[in-house]
Amino acid sequence: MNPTDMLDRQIRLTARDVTVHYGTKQALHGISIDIPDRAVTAFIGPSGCGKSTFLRCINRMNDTIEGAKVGGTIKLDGEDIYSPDLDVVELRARIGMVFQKPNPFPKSIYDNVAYGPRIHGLARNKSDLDEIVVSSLRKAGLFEEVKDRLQEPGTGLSGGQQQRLCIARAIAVGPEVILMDEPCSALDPIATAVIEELIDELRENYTIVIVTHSMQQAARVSQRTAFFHLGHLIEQGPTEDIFTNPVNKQTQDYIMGRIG
Amino acid sequence: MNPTDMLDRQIRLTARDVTVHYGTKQALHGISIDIPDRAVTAFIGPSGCGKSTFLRCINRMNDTIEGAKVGGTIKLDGEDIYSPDLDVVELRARIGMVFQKPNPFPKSIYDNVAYGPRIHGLARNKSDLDEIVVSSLRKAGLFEEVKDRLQEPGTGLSGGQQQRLCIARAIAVGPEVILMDEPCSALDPIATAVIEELIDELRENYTIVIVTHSMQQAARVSQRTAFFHLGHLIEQGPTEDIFTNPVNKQTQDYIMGRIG
Amino acid sequence: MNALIVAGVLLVLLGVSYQTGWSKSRNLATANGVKVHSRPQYHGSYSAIWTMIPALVILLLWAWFGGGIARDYAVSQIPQDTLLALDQAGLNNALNRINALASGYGVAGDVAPWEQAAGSAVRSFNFLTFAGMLVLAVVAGGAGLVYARSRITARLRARNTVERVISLLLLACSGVAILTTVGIVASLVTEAFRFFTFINPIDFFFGTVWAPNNAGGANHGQYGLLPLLTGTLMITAIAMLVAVPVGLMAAIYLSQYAPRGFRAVVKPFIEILAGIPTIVFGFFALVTVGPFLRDFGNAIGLNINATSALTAGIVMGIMIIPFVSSLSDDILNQVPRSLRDGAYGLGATQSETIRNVLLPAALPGIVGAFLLAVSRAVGETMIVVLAAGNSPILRGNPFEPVSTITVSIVNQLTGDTDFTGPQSLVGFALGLTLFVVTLCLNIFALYIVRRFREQYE
Amino acid sequence: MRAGLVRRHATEQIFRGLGIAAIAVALGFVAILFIDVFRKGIPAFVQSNVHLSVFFDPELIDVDPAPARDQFPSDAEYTAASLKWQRSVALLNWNTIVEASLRKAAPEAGDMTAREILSIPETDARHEIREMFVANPSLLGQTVDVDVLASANAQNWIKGNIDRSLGDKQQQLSAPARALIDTFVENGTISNGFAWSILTNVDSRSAPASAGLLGAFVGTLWMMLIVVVLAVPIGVAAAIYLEEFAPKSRLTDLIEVNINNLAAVPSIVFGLLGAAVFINWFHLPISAPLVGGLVLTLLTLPTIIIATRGALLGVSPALRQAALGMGASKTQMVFHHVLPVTFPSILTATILGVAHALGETAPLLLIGMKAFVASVPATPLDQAAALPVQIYLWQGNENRNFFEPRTAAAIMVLLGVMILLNGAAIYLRSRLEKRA
Amino acid sequence: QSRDTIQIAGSSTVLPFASIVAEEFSASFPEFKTPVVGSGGTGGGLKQFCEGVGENTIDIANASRQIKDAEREACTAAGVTDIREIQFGFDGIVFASAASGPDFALTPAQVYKAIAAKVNVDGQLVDNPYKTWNEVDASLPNQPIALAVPASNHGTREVFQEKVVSAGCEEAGLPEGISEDDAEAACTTYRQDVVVEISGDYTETLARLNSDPNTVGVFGLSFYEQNTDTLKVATVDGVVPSKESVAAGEYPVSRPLFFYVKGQHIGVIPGIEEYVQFFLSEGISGEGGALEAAGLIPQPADKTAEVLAAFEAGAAQ
Ligand SMILES: Nc1ncnc2c1ncn2[C@@H]1O[C@H](COP(=O)(O)OP(=O)(O)OP(=O)(O)O)[C@@H](O)[C@H]1O
Ligand SMILES: Nc1ncnc2c1ncn2[C@@H]1O[C@H](COP(=O)(O)OP(=O)(O)OP(=O)(O)O)[C@@H](O)[C@H]1O
Ligand SMILES: [Mg+2]
Ligand SMILES: [Mg+2]
Repeated sequence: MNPTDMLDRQIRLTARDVTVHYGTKQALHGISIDIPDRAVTAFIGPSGCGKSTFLRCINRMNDTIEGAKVGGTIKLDGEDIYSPDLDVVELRARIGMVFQKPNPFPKSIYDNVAYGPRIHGLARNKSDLDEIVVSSLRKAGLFEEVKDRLQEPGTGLSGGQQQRLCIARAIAVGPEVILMDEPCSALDPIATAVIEELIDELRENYTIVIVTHSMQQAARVSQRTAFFHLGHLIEQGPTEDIFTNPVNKQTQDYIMGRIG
Repeated sequence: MNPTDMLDRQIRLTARDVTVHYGTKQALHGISIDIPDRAVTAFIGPSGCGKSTFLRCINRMNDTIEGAKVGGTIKLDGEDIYSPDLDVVELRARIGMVFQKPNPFPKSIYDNVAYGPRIHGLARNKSDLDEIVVSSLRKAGLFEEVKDRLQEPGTGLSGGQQQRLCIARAIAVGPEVILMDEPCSALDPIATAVIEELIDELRENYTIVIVTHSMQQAARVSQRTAFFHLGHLIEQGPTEDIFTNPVNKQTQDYIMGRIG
Repeated sequence: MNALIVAGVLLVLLGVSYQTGWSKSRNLATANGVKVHSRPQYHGSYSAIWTMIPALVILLLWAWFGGGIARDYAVSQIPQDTLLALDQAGLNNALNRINALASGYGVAGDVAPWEQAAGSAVRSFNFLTFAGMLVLAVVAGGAGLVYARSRITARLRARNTVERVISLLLLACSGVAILTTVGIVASLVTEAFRFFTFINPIDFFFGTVWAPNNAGGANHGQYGLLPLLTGTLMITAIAMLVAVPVGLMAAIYLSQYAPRGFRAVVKPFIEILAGIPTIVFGFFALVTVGPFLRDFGNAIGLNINATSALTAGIVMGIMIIPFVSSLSDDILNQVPRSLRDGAYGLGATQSETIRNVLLPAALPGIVGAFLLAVSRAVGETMIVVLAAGNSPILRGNPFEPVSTITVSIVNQLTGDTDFTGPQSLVGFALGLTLFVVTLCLNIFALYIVRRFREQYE
Repeated sequence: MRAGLVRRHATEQIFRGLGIAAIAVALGFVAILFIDVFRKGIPAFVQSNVHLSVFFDPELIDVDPAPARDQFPSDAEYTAASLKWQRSVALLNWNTIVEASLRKAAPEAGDMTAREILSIPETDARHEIREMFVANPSLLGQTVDVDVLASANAQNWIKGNIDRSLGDKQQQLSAPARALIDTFVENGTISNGFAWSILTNVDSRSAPASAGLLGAFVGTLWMMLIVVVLAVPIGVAAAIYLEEFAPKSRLTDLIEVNINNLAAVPSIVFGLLGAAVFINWFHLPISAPLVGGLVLTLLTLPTIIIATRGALLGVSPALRQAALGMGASKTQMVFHHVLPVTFPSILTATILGVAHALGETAPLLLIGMKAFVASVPATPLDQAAALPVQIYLWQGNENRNFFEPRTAAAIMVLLGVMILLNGAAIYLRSRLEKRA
Repeated sequence: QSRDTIQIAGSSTVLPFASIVAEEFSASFPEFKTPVVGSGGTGGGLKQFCEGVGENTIDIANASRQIKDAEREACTAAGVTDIREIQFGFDGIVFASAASGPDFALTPAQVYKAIAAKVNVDGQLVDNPYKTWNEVDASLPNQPIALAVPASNHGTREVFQEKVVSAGCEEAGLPEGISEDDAEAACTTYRQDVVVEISGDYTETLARLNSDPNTVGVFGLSFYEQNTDTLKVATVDGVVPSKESVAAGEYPVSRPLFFYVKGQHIGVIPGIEEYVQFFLSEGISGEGGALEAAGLIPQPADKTAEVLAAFEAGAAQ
């Protein structure tokens, strides 16, 4: 292992032999990975390789998919997140998620962001809440665009705006771990830069996992990278190593743009 | 005008002074643009600037949004597409669209692709149809991944797979003009390359408009580029010119990554 | 018989015309590689439409005016002197006799020779007009077909035409609902007005005593609406108090919590409640629920009557549970899963997701289900007859017997009452009143729903 | 946040508990009603038969030989003669033959009056025997074993529907008749069997024990056929028009309100409408399932329209746009994409609407279907009753001891019909249902 | 072709009798179909009857009262001019209570006192003070007053009012000097707390008794006779109601039953004439006939003969 590896930091999440079946189809085959605290881990891999699936395992969103079966163990701070006496709700509050397809609620922009803080009781009063909403929107680089229309429905936003709204919504809860499934896919370079900056900033205090198709983005924002292929975790390690010096042939091919 | 400009080719679409209001909010301000035949035109611009809105004007999808009002004229082959005796349905069959958010039908993968050919009567028999489905899926680079599960629901695919399914679905109809709203946003580099290849190939015969946030992609696949900002069309021209030699300061800033 | 012949002819026309359009379209497509605007099915339907409409128009004209023409003809067959001697009622009677003779249907009393003659003349007239009309319809249809066929070209927008016709058909279907309303109002209104010639509308609408007197004579009794109206509202309110919480919670549980298998079994079982004849519920209420409530009331020191608004309301509430539960369940199930995921992903509990995200999103449909349930409650009769005590007295206590508008409608219309007197006519007035009252309630509901809904979407 | 979580979980538990409670309440009522109905109704599925050996006594059956076809030149004349002969047979007192058979079976009944003896078999025994003879005149002089039903009162006694310890004055049958019945039961002349008569007979007033449901059952089937065939397509079409095609305007609002309002119109008013429109205006026959079906169709339409509209409202706009973007016309969008998604709801609406129609009596009253009809309708234009009407009529029958169970049995049959009709819809629904 | 089944509708009191006749009729006349007997109340039946002449109107209306003049006019206006009235027997109306309870021997005056809203106490019209029967009259059981009477939509109600309550009212006497209107009101207004109005059939009354065993119900004689195991009948003026006592005119509370035939349909709808003759025949509505067994109180044979003669004469009354 490389000395600059983030794994010498505290490990937040450990996954061991995680498998996922959708009905009879196996989508993940024995994934084992450690995700360090206060660092950004990037999942890369061709479309359909299981990145989102694994991400959904981490905050147990797969529970909500009928027919999905998860095997293996995932621990957050040493605690098995699939143990029966774990509180899923608390888990999801601690592990926030930004979905691949933006899914704003059919409520106002304000309420979209305020929803999480409200249910978790994070704001003492209205002005607290206003502040949370504004600062979250600002961090997601959306505030300027929507400040005049906070009471309009979130579903009336453009694709990229919706994506940023979902990011704002997720960080408004102040999760310890943030899972982002292609958070910048619908964003222009500047907006992307804002989000990347946000990620960088969040990294100071939180654990972040990001799925991305952009090697550049992975290289820019992440400290560790994991490469998935056909449901297998092919290689993982410090981002620099992966991009400059991949051990595995497949990883190399993917990074070089030879397999998809 | 530059001699390499595609505009010396036949013009398929001309838009003049197109405005769009969503309720009281004006989303597009007097857009005038010509879109040449057998070429790829890229729309770029920061998130929320009106690219999707304009795209939706071209095949009148804005008709379906409550409160959206379109002004100005858009002509396809000299025919006003907003004229009352134009057949919208036929128009949409001729002008295919891939939406920004993948929206597969809650039907099987096969039926998703076969739907268009079926309603437009493009296949004489089952084997014709099979062929159309397979070749469309293949062109979209999805066939290998889903060939064993054509009868499973299209909504059970991964994000990138859904996106490619929607592309396959759109090209299966063989439209004359294809509008693609960020068709590669959820795709890995290889899949992106497949789609870009497809676009290149389609360009031989069709008119293609693509919205993208990736300057590289715009530069790679398009012959003409139009830059939108805050609902205005700031600049348009041959892609090379735009990228190497933008006239407008804002365009330059955007391409240089200074405004978003 | 005539109807069968007409239907048969129409069917044949339909088949022929569809086939004609279809094959012409096919030929267009194969002959010259041009792009045909519409698919052969649409061309087939197009020519079918062009064929059927003229034919149907002729048939309808005949149905509409044929009667009048036949009548005029029959009148013309009555000898002049006889005709002059007849008054309106006599003429009608004579015509009835002639028509009866013409249709081979005997008449009472002796048949005058001119009646016999007129009868057979009318008979052959009827036959000839029928045959003529049929031929005319076929010819008109054929002309339509020829025209349609000549119009079928590659550019013909047959699909648009067909779809316009489809949407007109759909419109016609919603027209059925309108016609029903018109029919209901029409069948109530004249008799209701007859009622108001007996009873002062003010006494009816603002009267507080309901005591029809059937004994005959000038004293018709009192027809105050208010006791019935309050009874109706009270029972409906109680029924909704039972059905809405139970139904909605059941829907939520079934759609969000219950395993699929459980849901598949339980939902149909609950739906059975909607199909049990209401008289069964009525006896159940009277014999089981009422005494139970009375004893229960005694136990906790409340004076509950065995037959009361409460009994009827509770049992009615049970009956309408499936209207709330099954419809809401379906609608909740339809909310896109991405919304649910969004809420879960933020750490919302299941109940929070349901309350804050799913219910608002499904609100319009759920309100529809509530309205349906209210409507059933308002319109229900049998349960109230048996369980509410049939006591049309103005009082506000739900533990006392009441009666409702619907019960009174049934009682007054189907009793041994004089059908020309206010005792029975009041049924119509009550029906009309209930119609207007619920109309107002519905307008109000629509208004509320609109205001409420605008927050979302 | 921890503290909040405890509270939120408590809320969650309560919420969930409420859900379970709601289900339990609803199912509890279903169970209570079912148990109530079944407990009462099951005994009615047992009937007591009296086994008689009937002697077709030529002395009593004193009629001319039955006419034969070859004696007459034409069918018409033969039919006339045959009917005349049948009338002469009908005029005979067949009760004496029944009485004689019973006396034969019970020599100890010697001093009982004819009336007492004849209170044991159902009154239609004589018709049954007569019909045997009409069908086969060669029985004259022969002895044949015949099973006839025991009378309603006899069955009440046998099954204990009536308190056997009550005194003479409170019994429907005289003491000797009761004793005779007991003897018959002991010696096997009377035995119990499954009451097929409920399912295979038409209604009867004069011979209550033989009253059955067949006519009403078929009448109901006809009506439900009409309701399903008309109400579902029209209702769905109307809902589609209003939700998808109609321009949103005051007029559509009015229509919407109006339809909601129709749902609240008491069912008897639909009967008034049906009588006025279908019978007086269109001259359709009275007491016909066709008219009943049409009236019930109008009655169910609002339910189906409202429920379908609710479902259409819930379809996500993304789906509509996807379809339109493919160049599907609005009609195609609706029929290919939107409707299939809402199919489960439409089926639910159908189930509820049809269930409602199935149990409805009030409107049938005014179109002459709440009637005693002793025949099976062969077409929807024939006179018929309906199951709920039959229930209503039986429910009002004076012989409570006999008809209370029988009414419950009829309800069981109605529930059976409903479950069968709904079963198909439910099967479809569960197959089509996929979580969105 | 025209309808070949006789259509009957009307009073639910007559319905059972008419149904029995319909069945026996088709058994005896193999050439005719069993008539269809609908309910809908006397008013409802006559309304259908008076809808007009023709296939889609009924042929016979059953009635538990005589047709009213206004109804007859409506009939005539619609072209139904040949209306033939057939009176075929009587219906007895009895008071009955739960078999397990005490015996009742009522008089009209007692019933009146028990249920009138205001009664005459010491020459004053006061709110009815009686709670139990024995307060009304010491000979009656000590049981709370509860009386289930037919609601005003029933023909029976009229009979009950006229022959019991009004008679009782007269017998009991009203205070001197009250106006005629007040007197009528006093005689016809019931107290709401003890009187249960039954708008359904006798089964419903029975169910009321089951749910509150203290109730005394008003029933048809035939209903009572078929439920002697659960019901106990009360005497009125000391007379035990029975077919004999009603037919003999000893028992006061009874009413005649009718049906009306549309003369214009005779000869058109097959079997109407035969049906009427059959209905009035000895073996059906006569003494010892099938209807008596079903609870009808037969009328004297000469009355029947008179009715039949009038019918056959085609006298449109
Ligand atoms: N249905 C709608 N109702 C109201 N406003 C809308 C609606 N759709 C889009 N807008 C607004 O119109 C503007 C242009 O939106 P549009 O979707 O065209 O942006 P875009 O250029 O496609 O952005 P992106 O790259 O984020 O998809 C945005 O400000 C957006 O918020
Ligand atoms: N709900 C589901 N039901 C069945 N199969 C599924 C479901 N969701 C995903 N899959 C399949 O599981 C595999 C992994 O899917 P996943 O969504 O994890 O891919 P991904 O790596 O996120 O791809 P992308 O980059 O395209 O989003 C794919 O083959 C996909 O088709
Ligand atoms: Mg993914
Ligand atoms: Mg966009």
